[in-house]
Amino acid sequence: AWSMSSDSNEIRVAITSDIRSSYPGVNRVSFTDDVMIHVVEPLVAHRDDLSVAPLAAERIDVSDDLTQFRFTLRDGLRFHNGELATADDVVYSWQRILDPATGFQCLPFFDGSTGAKVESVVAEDARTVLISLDQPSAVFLEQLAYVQCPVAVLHRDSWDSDGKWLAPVGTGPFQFLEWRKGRYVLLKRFSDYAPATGPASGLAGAKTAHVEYLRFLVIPDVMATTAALVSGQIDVVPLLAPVNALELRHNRRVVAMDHDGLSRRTLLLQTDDALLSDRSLRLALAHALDLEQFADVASFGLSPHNPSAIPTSDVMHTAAQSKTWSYDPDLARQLLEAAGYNGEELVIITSRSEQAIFDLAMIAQAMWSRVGINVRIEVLDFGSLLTRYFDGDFQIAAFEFSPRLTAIMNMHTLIGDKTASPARWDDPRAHDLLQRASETVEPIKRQRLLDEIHHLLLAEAPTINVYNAPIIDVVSTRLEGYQPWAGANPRLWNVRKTE
Amino acid sequence: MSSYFLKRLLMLVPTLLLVTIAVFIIMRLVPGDPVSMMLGDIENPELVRQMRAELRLDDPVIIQYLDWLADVVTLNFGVSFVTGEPVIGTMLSRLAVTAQIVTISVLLASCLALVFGTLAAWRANRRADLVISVLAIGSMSVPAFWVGIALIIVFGIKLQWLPTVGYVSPLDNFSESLQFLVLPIMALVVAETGGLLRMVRATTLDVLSKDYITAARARGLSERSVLFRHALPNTLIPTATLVGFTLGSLLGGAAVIESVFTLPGMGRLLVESVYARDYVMVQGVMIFVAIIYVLVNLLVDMLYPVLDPRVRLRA
Amino acid sequence: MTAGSRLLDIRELTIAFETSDSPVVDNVSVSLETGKVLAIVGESGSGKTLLARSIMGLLPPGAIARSGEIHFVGQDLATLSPQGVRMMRGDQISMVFQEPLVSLNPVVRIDRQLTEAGLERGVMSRPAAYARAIELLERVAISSPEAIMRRFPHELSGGMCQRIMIAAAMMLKPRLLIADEPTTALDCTVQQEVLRVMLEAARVDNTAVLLISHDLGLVAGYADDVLVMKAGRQVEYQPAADLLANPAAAYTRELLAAATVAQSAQAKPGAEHTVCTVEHVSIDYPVRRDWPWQPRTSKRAVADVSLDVRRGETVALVGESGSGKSSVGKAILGLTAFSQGRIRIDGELIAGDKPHINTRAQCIFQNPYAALSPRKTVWQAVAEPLQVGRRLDAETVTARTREMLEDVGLVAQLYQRLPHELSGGQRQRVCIARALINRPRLVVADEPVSALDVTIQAQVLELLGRLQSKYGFGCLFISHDLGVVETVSTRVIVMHNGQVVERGDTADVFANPQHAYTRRLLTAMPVLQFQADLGYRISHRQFSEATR
Amino acid sequence: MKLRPNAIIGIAGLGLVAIVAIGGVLVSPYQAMETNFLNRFATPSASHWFGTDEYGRDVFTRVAVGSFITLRVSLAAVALAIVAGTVTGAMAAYFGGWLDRAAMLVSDSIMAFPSLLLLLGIMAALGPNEWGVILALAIAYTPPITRVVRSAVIAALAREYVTSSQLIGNGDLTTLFRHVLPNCITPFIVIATSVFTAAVLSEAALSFLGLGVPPPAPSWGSMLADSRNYLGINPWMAIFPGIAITVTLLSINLVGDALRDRFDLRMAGGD
Ligand SMILES: Nc1ncnc2c1ncn2[C@@H]1O[C@H](COP(=O)(O)OP(=O)(O)OP(=O)(O)O)[C@@H](O)[C@H]1O
Ligand SMILES: Nc1ncnc2c1ncn2[C@@H]1O[C@H](COP(=O)(O)OP(=O)(O)OP(=O)(O)O)[C@@H](O)[C@H]1O
Ligand SMILES: [Mg+2]
Ligand SMILES: [Mg+2]
Repeated sequence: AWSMSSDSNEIRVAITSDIRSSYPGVNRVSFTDDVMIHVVEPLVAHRDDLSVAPLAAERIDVSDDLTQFRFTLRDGLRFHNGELATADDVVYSWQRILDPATGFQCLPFFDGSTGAKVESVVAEDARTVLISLDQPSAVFLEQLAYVQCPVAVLHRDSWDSDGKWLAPVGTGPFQFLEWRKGRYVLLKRFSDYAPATGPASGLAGAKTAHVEYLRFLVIPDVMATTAALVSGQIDVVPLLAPVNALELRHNRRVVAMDHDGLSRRTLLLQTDDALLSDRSLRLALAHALDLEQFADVASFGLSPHNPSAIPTSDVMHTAAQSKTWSYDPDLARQLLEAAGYNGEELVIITSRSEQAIFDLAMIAQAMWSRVGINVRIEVLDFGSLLTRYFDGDFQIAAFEFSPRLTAIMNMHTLIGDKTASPARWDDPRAHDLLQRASETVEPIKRQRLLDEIHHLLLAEAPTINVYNAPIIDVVSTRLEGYQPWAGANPRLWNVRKTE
Repeated sequence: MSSYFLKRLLMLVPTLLLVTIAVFIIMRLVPGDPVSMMLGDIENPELVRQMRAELRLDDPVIIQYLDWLADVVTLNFGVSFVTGEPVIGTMLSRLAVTAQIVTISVLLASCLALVFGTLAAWRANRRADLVISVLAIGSMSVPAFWVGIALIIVFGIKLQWLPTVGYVSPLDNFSESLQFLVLPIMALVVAETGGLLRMVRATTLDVLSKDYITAARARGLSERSVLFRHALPNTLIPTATLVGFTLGSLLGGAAVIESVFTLPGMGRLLVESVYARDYVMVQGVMIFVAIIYVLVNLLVDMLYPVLDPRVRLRA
Repeated sequence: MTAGSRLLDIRELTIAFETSDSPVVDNVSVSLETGKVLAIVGESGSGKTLLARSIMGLLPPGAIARSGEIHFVGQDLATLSPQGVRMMRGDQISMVFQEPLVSLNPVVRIDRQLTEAGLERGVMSRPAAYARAIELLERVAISSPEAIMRRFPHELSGGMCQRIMIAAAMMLKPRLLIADEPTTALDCTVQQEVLRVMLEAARVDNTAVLLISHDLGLVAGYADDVLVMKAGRQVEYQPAADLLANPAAAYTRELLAAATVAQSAQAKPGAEHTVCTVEHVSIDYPVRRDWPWQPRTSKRAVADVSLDVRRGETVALVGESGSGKSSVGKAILGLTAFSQGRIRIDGELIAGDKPHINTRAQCIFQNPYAALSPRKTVWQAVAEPLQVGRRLDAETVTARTREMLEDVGLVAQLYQRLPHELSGGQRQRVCIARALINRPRLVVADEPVSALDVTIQAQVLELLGRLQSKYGFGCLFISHDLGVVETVSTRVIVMHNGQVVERGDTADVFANPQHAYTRRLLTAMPVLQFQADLGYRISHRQFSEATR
Repeated sequence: MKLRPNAIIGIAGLGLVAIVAIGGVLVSPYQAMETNFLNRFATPSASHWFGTDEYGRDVFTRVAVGSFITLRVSLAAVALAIVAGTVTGAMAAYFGGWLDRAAMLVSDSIMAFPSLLLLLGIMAALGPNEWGVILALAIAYTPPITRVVRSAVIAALAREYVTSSQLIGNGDLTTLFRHVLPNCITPFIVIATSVFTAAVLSEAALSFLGLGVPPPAPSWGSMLADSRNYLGINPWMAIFPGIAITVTLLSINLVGDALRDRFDLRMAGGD
């Protein structure tokens, strides 16, 4: 007979949509990443504090000119098919990634189109791989660790003889067992896993699989998810919206765990727009918002307002980055007058697929209407919103940027060339500052440049950052050892399930 | 009869052409394309260009349509943009799920509707009729997701009697699969019974005023025989028509119920494919759904001569 | 006649509808003895059906018996429980209805409809019930009853259905059989037969029969007693023989007169101007094709028919159902295309290639209810033809409409009523007014009185005649009722299978029919004759085969 | 004519909705779009009779204002669908031939089309505004009306009053609109009420997909759809618009039934 609760051998995790494919970094969505961190291991990975640690490698030697990276593979690194991983496997995995036909999503990191180009990947001996770049890169290791596009160490059996993807044969603590499309992905403990050394932190460090099975269940409906959680049909709901977590905080069968997040929720202003090209109008929009209250309301008190593109939890987020526009309706009105604003309709685009993005628009519209700014909300489905974003086809857009793990990467989501990415802030001064910051290794100098960018942002108001999405993972009280982290992916190693 | 069948099948062709053309136009009117849906906020223009070319999204729509049509004629429905799986296989497995809950619940709803609709007509404008009618209209007036949520709260959370997420195929484990089907079927039955019942009631009212009913009573038959052996068979044709329409449109997806109960059915497949801009999948599903709709209604039409000996099918 | 021997005894019964105060059955007392036949006769709406249904306990919703008693075998039926009443139905009292085709359940096979009552009560085993059914089917003169048992009602003719209804009613050997207009809906050729069969079947089981009809001529010959009703009231109640010989009430005499053969209408002299000529017309109806590539075929419904109608004259077109009478009428009216021949109306040629409406010819339909827009008032219906096309001023329209309505004898209170609020005769008057208001040259009357009961038939025919002499239109009178034809027409044309088989002056044809088919038609028609000393008598025409 | 209990309940229900709608707009001190972020998810109280929603807006006011929007959208959609469906259905039945075949083909295709995709497509083409919603619903609900009108007209065409109208020289359109259509009123009332019911519910479903009446304007459907996220926190947000929808639809259907009976000449006697 059916038992309402899953047994202690299996942890069930809710994901809101299917994983598209089992090919990490290629045909993926964030849920693919959630599954893949358990199955495959890249050479390096982020720690809890977002610094980079070795993972499949046990040693990394970087040349002084930041162009030569030598990785020594972990002792006992073994594929799920039982074979030991070698440097040749790493080279083969790289060949796949660098082949444009593969469609690796973050290929621009490595093909020279943004920054350095990977010149060669060479197996120096069975356990040593040397990667050479055509120019120095201070961010190469961070890019390698990027969880959305892991350069995973994969066995050749992951592909068939024609080079077509089958399923990941990786080196992680769990192996890929079954994928029932639209329903679930089932992982099984890899019993021959030899963990890395060092304390578990982020996606790095020593991992032990305590349960036999890990099941990722596709449950799109949030109401269905919470019902399944409180009735014990699932154990983990990662990244629940604050409002849905609210009611669960009183439930004795589950615990809600909060963590500062990295996603940036923001109001993008199109500086190319006839009306919004006027800086006074943009500033009026900024000053008309009570941003502290805005963040408080939108995050249900979990996240403070963050005007910066850099997440609050980042070490680069200093006091200077916290400076924001004052809430000053009178000033806003004066600025409106200065801009010659006469009640013209402004349109904010948003989507209902994510309540938070919708709330951004709703709250902003309500606050703006108080100072007499006439804003109409246009609700799109997520696909349309994305297209409008990519085309820069909006006046105001309520938007969320997925987690970028470094300050520079985050700045790149803010600043860009309007011809290539019309939604971005295209200001020569900002470009210059960001370029200099990426080339600077010295932390203090880098910090100063980033602070200057923020200063410029406040003066220009090309976008109004509101807050960073809080991370709320709600888990069953039967789980022991579960921890949320900034990277937001649910980590089910080192987690036990009690009876 | 067979020429009638053939003719109706032939009529399917223009319907399908119209449906597929509309799908093509609609999907391309809606902004957003499958590639950007996959990449999200990651910027990789080269990959976008490459994938668009691969998916032939930059060809003129008419060429895309004709190419696709040529494939479909050879029964090749293509592969999903999103998962790379063959469309036909995905559809069949999803249809199996939807077909189970939909056919069972429509059958149950029809039985309930027939029994209570007949009773309501029999007691027309008395208290029993009033109660049944109000309940029936109530069932029509409540959004389906409300019913689903209420069932989840009661049976899933409060009583914890039944599972509320997921699905087990009856081929894998029959008794377990039943437990997963109970709540969605209940929700659909609640949602669908009202309309059917009102239809049955109206038809039965009409039938009960017929002379043959008076004649049956005059022969001294019991009211039960009069209602269920004489009135009921005469209400079956209009009821079957409505059941056909209901079945046909629900088989195309009971999207709301499927998503409330996390069932991997056709409706959710369609909704998710639309949201993911999985054009090939949407087109495949649409042609499939249209065929099912037409076939189900055709089958119901073929039933007419069985239900009513007077009917002879004419093309 | 002692109270004890009475099977049925109705005492001062009054029935009314909840919604109105005036009773629809008013203080009626009547009784019936075992094995006897009682006829209840009266015009439509006189309460005959309600009286019958009250005996069965099957009054329609809203109708209640206000006062009076119904005793059956000495027992007051009002004291029975609903269950008791139900057990009595079929077993003690059973009923045959007017419309055989709608009184049999269309989706249930004959065998079940015959046997179910006996089986449900458990008074018969299945084989016994089957045997009894076969026996009864034979008794009502149905050949190969075994085959019939497996059929559905729609596979049988109206006459057969009615015989089956009779058999079903007789299944449990009831002591009383109520037959509510059992033959009204049947073709006149089978009416007599069915009535005879029914009474014979009843006689075998010594079952009393309550026979309801509006046609006194039809039933008087079979009944022991006759009750004449009008507007819910009992007008006359006597043994049939006495009633025929010596009708007491004026109303009874009226009924009898209406059913009596009238003198043939004289050919009106001087009516030389021809308003309509039909020359060698054939009408083909396309046969539906299953597939577009099949060759077009057609079915000939009318073949080479010629006729003419003169001013002020009535020409009758008779023939059995499906013989093509209406098709000829439709062709003249321009409602259907014809393939060969020529039609002229008032000298003008009507093209036959496709339907061409010609407002100089108008039509009066069989069913006046169906022919009137249900949501148009009497006034609107009659005034509408004046408003089509021409722009007459409102005063002229009002004046002419009023004149026309007065001509057909409709009083002002009726002008704002809707068709369903009128009686059948009133409805037909509205139809006539609507057809005549534009002074057509020709009127095609397609079974104009078949749906009306006899007294009203006579009124309508009389009206039609009067209007004809006033306006002088020619009339093509289509009918299968020879009695009516004899009354109204100067000439008769007999059709059979789409062809004219006989034509001539009415008197000649009726006196000396040439064609076998005409003879068959005439023989089937009962004739009620009045002889000064004997009162009314019923007879049938006889023709010797020799007259050819 | 005596009112039956069903009709009385229906009229009472509509009266209640009207009182809430009109009374609410007149009495309420709040505006439908007036936010108060300091008082969110309030349960019903003296100051907020129906409580407040996720942005601290007064639910009572929103239900009241929402009734106008919901009814306006649904009625406009149903009216459009009725006009379009009646014209096409009647013409198809009356003229038959290829016109009939084409009309049936199109409505079959629309009906074979899952409504979600249809609505999504139409909304995408028209843009997310009130007119888009109205037109989308109207297109989705035209085919059932077309079918019902078509079969009612075919039935009416078999009656002789149609011939009679032609005989007195009336043109096709006059015959159709003056004589045939008025007699299709009863099936028409039935389908109109059920389409209205479906339209109100579809507006809710559309809102659910983010395609309904554009926010922040309240409609019952969008209030209900929005409330789904907050069922655990403040179920009142769902209960009140839900009751409004259910009471309205129940009442409309009951009144529709009564109207149908009233227009049914058969019930008043006749053949
Ligand atoms: N259901 C009803 N509701 C209201 N009035 C009715 C109903 N049925 C019959 N009546 C009225 O009762 C009166 C008697 O009807 P009944 O059917 O007994 O007449 P009838 O003599 O059988 O006529 P017919 O020869 O036309 O069958 C008529 O005036 C009729 O209008
Ligand atoms: N529109 C039509 N299409 C095809 N066949 C028709 C059509 N109208 C009549 N017929 C056929 O033509 C023949 C003559 O029909 P018509 O209606 O003229 O007969 P009728 O003598 O008036 O019969 P009744 O007495 O039953 O009215 C019948 O066999 C009928 O089935
Ligand atoms: Mg009668
Ligand atoms: Mg005829």
